[in-house]
Amino acid sequence: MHIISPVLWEFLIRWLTNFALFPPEASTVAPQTDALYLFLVFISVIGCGIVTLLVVGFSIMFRHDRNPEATQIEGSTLLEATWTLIPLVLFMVVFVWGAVLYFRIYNPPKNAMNIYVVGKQWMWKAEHPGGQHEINGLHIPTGRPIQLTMISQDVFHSFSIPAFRVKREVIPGRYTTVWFEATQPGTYHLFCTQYCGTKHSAMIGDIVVLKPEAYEAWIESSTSGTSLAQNGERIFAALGCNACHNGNPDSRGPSLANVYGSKLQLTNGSLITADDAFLRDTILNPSMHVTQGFAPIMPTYQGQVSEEGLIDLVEYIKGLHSNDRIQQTLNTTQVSPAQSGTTASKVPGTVNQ
Amino acid sequence: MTYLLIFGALLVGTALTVGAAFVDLGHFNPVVAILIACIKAVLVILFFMHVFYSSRLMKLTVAAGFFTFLVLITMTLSDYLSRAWGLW
Amino acid sequence: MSTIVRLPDQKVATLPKRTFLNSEYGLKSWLLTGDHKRIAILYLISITFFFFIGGAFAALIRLELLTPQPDLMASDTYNKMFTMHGIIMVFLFLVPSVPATIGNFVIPIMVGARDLAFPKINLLSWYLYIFAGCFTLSALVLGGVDSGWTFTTPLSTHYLNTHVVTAGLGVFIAGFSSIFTGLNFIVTIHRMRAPGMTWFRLPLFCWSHYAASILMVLGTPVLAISLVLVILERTIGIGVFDPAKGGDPILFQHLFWFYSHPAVYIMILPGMGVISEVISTFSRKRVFGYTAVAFSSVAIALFGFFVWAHHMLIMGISNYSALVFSLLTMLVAVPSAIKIFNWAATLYKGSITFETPMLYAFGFMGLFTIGGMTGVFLGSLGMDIQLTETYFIVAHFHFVMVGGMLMAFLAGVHFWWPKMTGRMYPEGLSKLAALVTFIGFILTFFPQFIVGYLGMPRRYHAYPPEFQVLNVLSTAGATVLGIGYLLPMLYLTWSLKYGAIAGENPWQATGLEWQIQSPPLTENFTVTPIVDYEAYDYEWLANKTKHEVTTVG
Amino acid sequence: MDSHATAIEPADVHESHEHPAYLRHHFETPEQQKEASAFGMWLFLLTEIMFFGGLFAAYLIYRNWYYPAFVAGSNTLKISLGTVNTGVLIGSSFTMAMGVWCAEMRKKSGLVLCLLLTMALGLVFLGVKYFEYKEKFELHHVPGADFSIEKFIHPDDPAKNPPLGPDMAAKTQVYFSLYFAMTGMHALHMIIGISILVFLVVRARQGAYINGYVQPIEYFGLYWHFVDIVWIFLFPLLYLINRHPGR
Repeated sequence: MHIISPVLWEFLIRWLTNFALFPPEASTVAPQTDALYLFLVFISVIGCGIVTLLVVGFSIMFRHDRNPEATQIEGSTLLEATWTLIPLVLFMVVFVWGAVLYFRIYNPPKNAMNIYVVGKQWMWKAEHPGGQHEINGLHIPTGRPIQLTMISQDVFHSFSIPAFRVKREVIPGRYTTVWFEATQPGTYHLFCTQYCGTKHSAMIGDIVVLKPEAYEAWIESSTSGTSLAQNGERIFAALGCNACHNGNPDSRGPSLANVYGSKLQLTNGSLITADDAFLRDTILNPSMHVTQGFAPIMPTYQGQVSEEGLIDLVEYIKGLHSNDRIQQTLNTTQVSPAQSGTTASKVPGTVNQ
Repeated sequence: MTYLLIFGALLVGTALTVGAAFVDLGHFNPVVAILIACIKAVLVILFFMHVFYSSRLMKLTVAAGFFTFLVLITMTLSDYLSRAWGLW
Repeated sequence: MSTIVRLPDQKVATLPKRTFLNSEYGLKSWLLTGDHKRIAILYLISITFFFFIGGAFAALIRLELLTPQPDLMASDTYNKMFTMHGIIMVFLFLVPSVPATIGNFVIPIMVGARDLAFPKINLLSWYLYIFAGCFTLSALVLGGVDSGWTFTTPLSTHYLNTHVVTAGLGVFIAGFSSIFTGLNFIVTIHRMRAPGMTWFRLPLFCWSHYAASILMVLGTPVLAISLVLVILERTIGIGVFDPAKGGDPILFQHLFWFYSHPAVYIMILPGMGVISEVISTFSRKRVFGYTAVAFSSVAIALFGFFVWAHHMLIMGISNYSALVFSLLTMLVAVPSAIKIFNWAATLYKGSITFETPMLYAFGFMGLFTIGGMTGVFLGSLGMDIQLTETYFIVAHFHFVMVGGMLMAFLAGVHFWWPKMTGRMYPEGLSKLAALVTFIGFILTFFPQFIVGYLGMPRRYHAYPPEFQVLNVLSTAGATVLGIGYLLPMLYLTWSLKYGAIAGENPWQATGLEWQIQSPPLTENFTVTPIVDYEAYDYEWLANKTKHEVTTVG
Repeated sequence: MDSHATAIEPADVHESHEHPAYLRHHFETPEQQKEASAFGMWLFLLTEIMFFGGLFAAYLIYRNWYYPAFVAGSNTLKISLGTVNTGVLIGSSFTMAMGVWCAEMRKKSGLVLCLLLTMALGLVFLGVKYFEYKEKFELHHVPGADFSIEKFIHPDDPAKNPPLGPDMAAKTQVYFSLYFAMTGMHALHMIIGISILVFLVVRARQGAYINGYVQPIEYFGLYWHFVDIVWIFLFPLLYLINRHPGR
């Protein structure tokens, strides 16, 4: 075969070894997406087949040689109604099926494990609740729903894992979420699919799916010492949040213990659930979300906390169930022993001005 | 003459808008303002711009323009208003 | 194989003495002309120029993607390549392609008018187009622009230091050029029809241009304002789309796609008009369900305004909104399906011959069906998550835009070439070109569907090595496709001098434009025609020809 | 964008009684030409509606989001100037309508007077706008690097204009971005309109447009009224958002 061309030969070999029509099915949702895909391919093949059949068939049957004189036909309402309604019905099926799938992919289950992702030109930074940081990579266990809470620091990015059939735009200034449950251990592609500037095609990474025990081992081995919540506590103290949000009866800000997930009555009359996006937004735009009964005196922290710092704060407030420690730091006005060695201004996550 | 009448009506409309802005009507302040503005615009279109005396085609054209304008506004707002309903 | 082509006796035939081409001479008579036919020729030359520039960028992109490594050019160069490819192909080729050339040439003749309603605005539209082209090219010469043709904020407003403003102005001006073309068509079709030319006697070509023109007139200004805001944001620093100042970058996409989705219908509808004419002519049969085809054009135009957010389904629009837009997207697919089936049914009991335009039309039907069906994939919410922003979407819109529109454009150019120039193109060579284009196209873009489902993102300069095989196929196909496009360029130029004399009506077609001399007179008709027959009435034509023969004989 | 100038440019004047001189060669009758060009002008105005439509959509969204900032921003505008300008513009629309009527009645002096009045009122409008813009520059309320939110955090009289939190005060930049984009686009249309008016006045003084061929005047009138309509909406939306401080 080498006689023909070594290049061509190599090409054939590669074709035969690498040929795939589907990416690996590595999440619970992947088979569902593939089912819809196959259905769509099926109706497309049928549709194109019919059109090809008609065109080729009529071309043979009614070519000028065989049928020199055309028979004029005005049209047929019945026929036209048929080929209006059948596609319509098919498309409606596709619509409903697709919508169901969409809501499944974008509505995370309640028990999902939350991992934060920050996108920036041109890298992905993943932050596990335990404080493990990863650049352009993400380690996850199988058999457990994982929710990603994602935000971009600069432009639009898009977090895409083809093997899981999930993708979500990562937007500046707003949390977006996506979830999946991996089924197959292995290493899969992570792409940024939204064009984000010069090194767009270098904004890629590896999704490493581990068996639960291997995942635990990885978590143990790559801890950075402080969890996100612990770091958040430090930022909380460094920015002086505890001066107002301390749960004292005369405090100027609302108590933050157990605030996550609760419904809040705002001064502008709306009732809102305190979720991640809400917590982040109140730190940056406090006067848009003043809780009923409090004065709009909170300053904005826009430009003072990085996206990572905000994630730490959000994670800290999420896990805050009592005000004891806050009051303790307030009373002693001392840096707690755990934090000795770091001065407030150098807390990671805050931005020096 | 019609033009003078319309001119007067437009001036009255302007005065009304300004006046209404200083009366506290709660949520109805913007509604009133837009309503008056719409009436004024319709008056201008119908009489100053002669649509009232024009053919059906012309009326249809103007209507098509406003229809598309409304499509743009409502379909865009449909996204923004319904963002608060769901998780995102 | 038999043919319906009826040419005059080549030994005695000559081109008519007086035509729009030789009524006046000199560069000035072209640059200051008000004649829609001359402006159409000017447009034809200029869009061909931009098509080959855009095509050159495509060739470089495909060449880079031959290997997974980023080895041919640097990544920012690559980004500039696909940006220029997109801007030039969308705004300077596809949008004006059929309307500004073929439409400009034949619509006034089809409705029986001496010119478009506003000849000067028509000329202005060409000048604006040239200005737009100059701006775009100067953005390229000055160092390029790498925002992508979508100008996504905040990337385009705050994170690039390339010539976004220059390119944006180019697109802005091109928008006004297309507004004026559309405005002219609407007024002409409404107000300039010859006596007896009722709405339902109009050729379907006019109907589809009418629908596309509505989209041009009502959609383009929204693109204009969104680009103005981007330009102001870059130059002065206003904060309408800037998340740092409190603006919403998604709003830009709403405004941008409010135009740019209807824009794909602006591109494809005129193509559908060409296909209706060609299929009817070469099967000697009235288009099956004329009214359904006519109204499906208008329905596409109407629904076209309601579906734009399906470009943003994963971009953080609300779920409820996504649901509504997806549903409406499914509805807009139906009129296209109707058209395809009606064209297929037109062939039934026809008397079909296979001239070059017909081959291109068959190519259109096949490729557009695939393109349209894959559009349904993308409109389906859950499927869109996996497919959007990958090569699947690239393949989809190239099937519609290149497989659909470019095939239709070539069908149209071949179909009306004898009318425009008075000469025939070489039949054998052109059939070969049609075949080469079709094969090259399938080879280029079909692998992209597969590589897209595998997950390869669009606008990637380098890619994982396991995608290489499909990319090599695609590049190979692009080479074939390039040859397929160069061939017509060459033999059409050749035919200008050496082509057979075509005569009035080589295709035995029924449109008014085929009842006058080719190339036509500057004033099109010496006497205003009075239309007393339906569109595509071949019996009327047969009677007329018989009558002529008897009177001459 | 000033293409309608080309559209309404009259044909060469040469006397003829069978065919009016202004009838273009490709139209059958003057009526056909009139209908066609009126229709064309309206289609052009439709594109203008959509052009401003994008801005209105942006306005509605941000007003919903940043209502206090929009209130504070709008309260820095002088309502008296806005009202006067509205009156001036409506007045110019009225004189324009009268101008069209004069042209139809073939009254040369009336036509010239009306056009001049329209132009004068248009210039008055732009003059007032100039002073309004100037004030904004002095207050650093023009979006961009120089933008200052000081006046919104520490207003001069807190009783009338309650202070905003710094985060909300920063959002006034969105208000002013839209304010300048919308009024700027409107002013640009006015400037284009006035330039065309200069041309029309010169031609009218030479005796054009009173021979039954009033279309240039009429279509310019349409354009001018359209610009007026835009302002009729801009005025309440930008100036009168909420004039009840403290609520």
